Amino acid sequence: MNAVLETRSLCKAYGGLAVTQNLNLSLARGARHALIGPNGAGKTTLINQLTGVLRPSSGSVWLDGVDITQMAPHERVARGLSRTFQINTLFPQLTPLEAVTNVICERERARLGVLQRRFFRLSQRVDEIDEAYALLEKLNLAQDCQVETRALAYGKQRLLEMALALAARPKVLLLDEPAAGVPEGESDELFEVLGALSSDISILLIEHDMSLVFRFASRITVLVSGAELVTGTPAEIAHDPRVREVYLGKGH
Amino acid sequence: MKKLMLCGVFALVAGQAFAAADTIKVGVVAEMSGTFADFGLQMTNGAKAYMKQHGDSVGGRKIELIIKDSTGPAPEVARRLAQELVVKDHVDFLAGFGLTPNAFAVAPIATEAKKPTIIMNAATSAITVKSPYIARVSFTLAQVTEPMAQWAYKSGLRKIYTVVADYGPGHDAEQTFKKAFTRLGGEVLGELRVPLKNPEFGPFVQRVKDSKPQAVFVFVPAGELAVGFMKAYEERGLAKAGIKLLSTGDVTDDAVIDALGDSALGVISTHQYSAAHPSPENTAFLAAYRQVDAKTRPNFMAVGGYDGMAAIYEVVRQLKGNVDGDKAMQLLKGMKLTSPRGPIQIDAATRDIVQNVYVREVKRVDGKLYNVEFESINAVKDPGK
Amino acid sequence: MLNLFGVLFDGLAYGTLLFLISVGLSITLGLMRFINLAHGVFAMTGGYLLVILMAHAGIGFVAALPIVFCVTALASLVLEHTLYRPVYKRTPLDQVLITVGIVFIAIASANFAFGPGQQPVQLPAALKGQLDAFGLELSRYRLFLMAVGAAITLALVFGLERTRMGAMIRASVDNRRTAQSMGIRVDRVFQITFAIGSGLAGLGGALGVNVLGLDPYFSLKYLVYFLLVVVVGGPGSVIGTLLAALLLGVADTAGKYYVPQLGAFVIYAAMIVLLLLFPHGLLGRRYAR
Amino acid sequence: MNMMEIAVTKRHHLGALKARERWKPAEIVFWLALVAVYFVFPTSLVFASQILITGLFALSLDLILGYAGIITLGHAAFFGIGAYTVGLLARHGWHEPLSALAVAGMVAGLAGYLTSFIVLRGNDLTRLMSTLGIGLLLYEAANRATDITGGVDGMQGVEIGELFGLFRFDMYGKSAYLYVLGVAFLLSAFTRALMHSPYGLSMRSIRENRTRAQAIGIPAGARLTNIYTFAAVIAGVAGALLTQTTQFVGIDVLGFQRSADLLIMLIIGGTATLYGGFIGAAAFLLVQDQLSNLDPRYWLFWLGILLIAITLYLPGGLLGALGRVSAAVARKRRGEDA
Repeated sequence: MNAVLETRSLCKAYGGLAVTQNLNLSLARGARHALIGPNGAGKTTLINQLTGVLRPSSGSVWLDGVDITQMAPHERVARGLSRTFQINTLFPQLTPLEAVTNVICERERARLGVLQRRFFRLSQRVDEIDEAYALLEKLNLAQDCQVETRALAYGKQRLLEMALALAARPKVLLLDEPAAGVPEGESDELFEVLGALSSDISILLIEHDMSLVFRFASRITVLVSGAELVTGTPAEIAHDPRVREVYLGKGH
Repeated sequence: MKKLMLCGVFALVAGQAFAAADTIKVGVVAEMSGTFADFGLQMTNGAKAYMKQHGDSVGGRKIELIIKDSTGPAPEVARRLAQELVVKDHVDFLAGFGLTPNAFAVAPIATEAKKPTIIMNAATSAITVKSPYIARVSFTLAQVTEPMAQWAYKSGLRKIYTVVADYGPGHDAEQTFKKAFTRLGGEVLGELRVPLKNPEFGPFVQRVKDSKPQAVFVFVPAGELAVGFMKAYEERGLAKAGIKLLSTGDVTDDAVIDALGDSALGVISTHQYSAAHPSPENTAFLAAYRQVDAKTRPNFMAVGGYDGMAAIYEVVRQLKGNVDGDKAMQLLKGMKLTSPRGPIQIDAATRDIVQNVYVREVKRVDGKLYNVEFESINAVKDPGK
Repeated sequence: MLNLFGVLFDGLAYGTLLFLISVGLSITLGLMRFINLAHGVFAMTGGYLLVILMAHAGIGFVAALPIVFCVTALASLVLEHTLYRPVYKRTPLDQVLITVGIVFIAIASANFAFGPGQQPVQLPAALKGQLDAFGLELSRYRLFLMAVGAAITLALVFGLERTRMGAMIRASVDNRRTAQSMGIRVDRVFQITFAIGSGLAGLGGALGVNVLGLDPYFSLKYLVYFLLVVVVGGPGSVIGTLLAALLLGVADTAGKYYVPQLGAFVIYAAMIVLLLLFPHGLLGRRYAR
Repeated sequence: MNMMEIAVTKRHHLGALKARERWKPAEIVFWLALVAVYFVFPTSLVFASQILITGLFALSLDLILGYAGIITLGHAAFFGIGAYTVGLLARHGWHEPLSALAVAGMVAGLAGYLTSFIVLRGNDLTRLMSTLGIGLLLYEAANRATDITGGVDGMQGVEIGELFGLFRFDMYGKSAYLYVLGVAFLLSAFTRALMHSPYGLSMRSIRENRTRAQAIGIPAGARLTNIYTFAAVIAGVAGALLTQTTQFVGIDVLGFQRSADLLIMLIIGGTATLYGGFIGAAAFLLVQDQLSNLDPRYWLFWLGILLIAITLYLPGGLLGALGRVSAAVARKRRGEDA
């Protein structure tokens, strides 16, 4: 099973409250996997455990066959695990160009000598800046690349969230409700960007916008109060009675 | 901003040329603000009292005080102020220095600029060694501590506990007392060192009480710590338990004694000056001081300021107004003065003060508390050197 | 064995005093998230007010205390309205700067009005000396301190937990916007909280004159002790502040009695250890600034 | 867009980044003015050196407070360690100033590194108190070790040798001023380069949003320890400079008052501006000196009023206000051109 990202009997509990129950999630290479579930199903807590912000109570997280459970968040990013945030978590006074260049310089940290990293001017890192500009162009943020992030429109900030995650050249990309707060009409632009992502990036998408999920995902896992209800293709999930029950609330 | 400073400098330089001719300038570096603000206030009031009494000119030359605030124990500020007084204001004398670190920091300036520097309060023995241009008119801690040990032994006390503030001068007082007292055959039961920033004396005093000494010798700087200790002393009922309280004059200092209240009655202390000292010079000093500042009670620091000015006046008189560093020091060495505290002399060899040290007891004299002197040890040199 | 009780008693009494003075700061800092370094100024005002009332107006020590509380509380309202209100929403640094400015003005004014020296306070006979209780000599003044401390703690806890006003205070702190939307006049609530906190500081200052002494430099000199107790106890939690005050009071007193040569190390070391163990204070709420 | 246009637009954004890093005229004027002080105010060079030393010390606090967002009330600890290191070296025969300066910086840096683990825990308030606690403990230790440090009376017998064997630190402070100016310029330029490098950008991103900084791969904890250590080195050097130019070490180099004043100076100057420290220190010390000459006993009153006025009417400190003024002027000029 060439799962690029895998959890093995992952559990997380705050005292008596079990937020993640014995979860065995596995993300195949190049997958377009969606994770859906009602509010409070523990989706964001799961992402925080995958990215190392939260330590699980038990079980483990594997990336490319390496146990990263005890690893610090920045090391996981270096190994290719990147994420976006449900609520914009950006750098208000940095410009998009500075923010994305910052990610790329950090990624290339090993290649740069200490002097280059510490004392040479940022503007001398021409390759990193050009790569950043190219990425911003791809997400049509190029014309705003000099505007302070706090001055950007909400939609553009959502795109910048994506840009920051992509700039780390991830093997695995965790998208935490990318379409959150984006009005119906504008999510197409976002969908276009998602679609254009290269196939060697495996994506785990957490989303409520069912139209985006069913247009984008090739596999879907339904999470209910921290446990995996069912995993399958979009078609299987659409017709599965338990899913309808959970969502339409007739259930237990 | 820059232009303002520029014309300021030119005005200053021009002004100086004119004034240098007939005014003798005394640069006073003193703690006028901060925790030790009362040190500066007392010294400068004492100096002004002398000038009020003897006029502000001598030998045809007008005497001018330039007072600079060192803001507290801040050696680099004191050194900078002294440097500016010498280089910009062209003072003829430097004076003041309530705290030892400020005096140490200015010593190199005094030496390099050959400026006679009068120490009006700082009490660590080593100060006069730091520069041949320093003379002291106040006192040294060892000078007032040793007589206390001698008197204690003479009055039959054999077992004493010492409590001192935990800093340089405190350690000196502790060692001087212990050396003198044990040499005579007495025994020091224990030594306690109290932190300088110390709001709570209770436990220390309790520890002293529990070891039941005949008396406790205390040295803490004048002001808040003295008040704190006396309150704990009274609250823990050491007096009732028959434990006498001996101290240097700092604890029962004239400016603080009111704040101590009746708990200070009966405390025996040794110091060079008490406001109750019966001498015409003292009465005149107190009258002159009241004209300068009626609100505060003058203490030994004010007398330091007063005698400092007396020494300066004497030097200017003998040099007939043209003050030269080396000549001034020659005159200061061995100089004798009758001070409000009694006869004083500046030792020719060490340029430190030789004076009577009085043993006093706190009594109520027409409604106010005073340290009433009942014994005098004459012409005490600083044992610290 | 006897002096162990003695040390404990002294420690608790000293802790109570620290609590009285600091609890006001805990309220303003924790409940209103306002860094009020000028808290010591209210304590100092209380002290000087006591001196004036007793020396010039001839009012007794115990009678003067409630007056000190009310006058300081009212005075703090004036200050809150003029200088503090514009800075509530500003950065912590701006709050530090303006409150330090107030401290400097208070020091200079006290120095100008009362001179740099210590202020004498004559305790009434009933509170002087010691009381023999089951073989232990307990200082009357410290007993009085602990009684006042206990009374105020009860009043505060009861006030915050049980009364409507307390509920409004806690509500407007937890979520200012929701409280406002529920019709609570949050500004009015903060004003009253601030006044109570400052009044307590004034009372603490007055009670502290006999132990800590009083001079113009009081508010800066003891600023460290107020902050120490509040931060270790957890800002905003009355019980936390009391716990921290008593703990640090006993630690300081025991340190001075049993290992005097360590002197001031004990209280500072205890503080750092407690901060490491409880990064958000003993009972502090986990609000991240 | 054809190749040419892409090249042009791509270079445009590079130009904007470059513009940010170039030495602005105001910076050049600032350093030239400091050199001019040597000639224009020959009698106040000791005071000028002390302002520069305090400015350098404030720059080191700016690194921690302005760039890393850590509030500290115990920064004098490293200043004091630097001062005492040079003092102890001098007392034991090591008189050469430059090498002693380097040693002082390293010792202070080591102390910074060791205490950074304590300081980087908890929230702003606990950090404020733990730095304060460390400062007070050091002060108590220095007071206690009277035979080594000279305790409250200060360290005696501190003789500093000539700089490069030629220039003696005399009373007039001429060579001392140039020495301090040289060291201050070098360290400021060094810090300026640091802040305009990718490392500096990562520091700014940590301050702006630490969660996101970690989520894009920045080891925030290690980076904060790193900047805290570097700031301690600069503070140690500043302390060492004070000892060398005043040839004395008082215990107040470790005092709480010094840390508190420093925080006020930096706020007055404006944080995270590299020059806020120097401007704030100069303004504070000059005003304090003028006020205390006018009114030696109650100058604190006027200083208090000034602090309140600055908070209410000059948010962001002097440089903050200057920034707004120059922005307004630039907008007006651009308004006229359009």
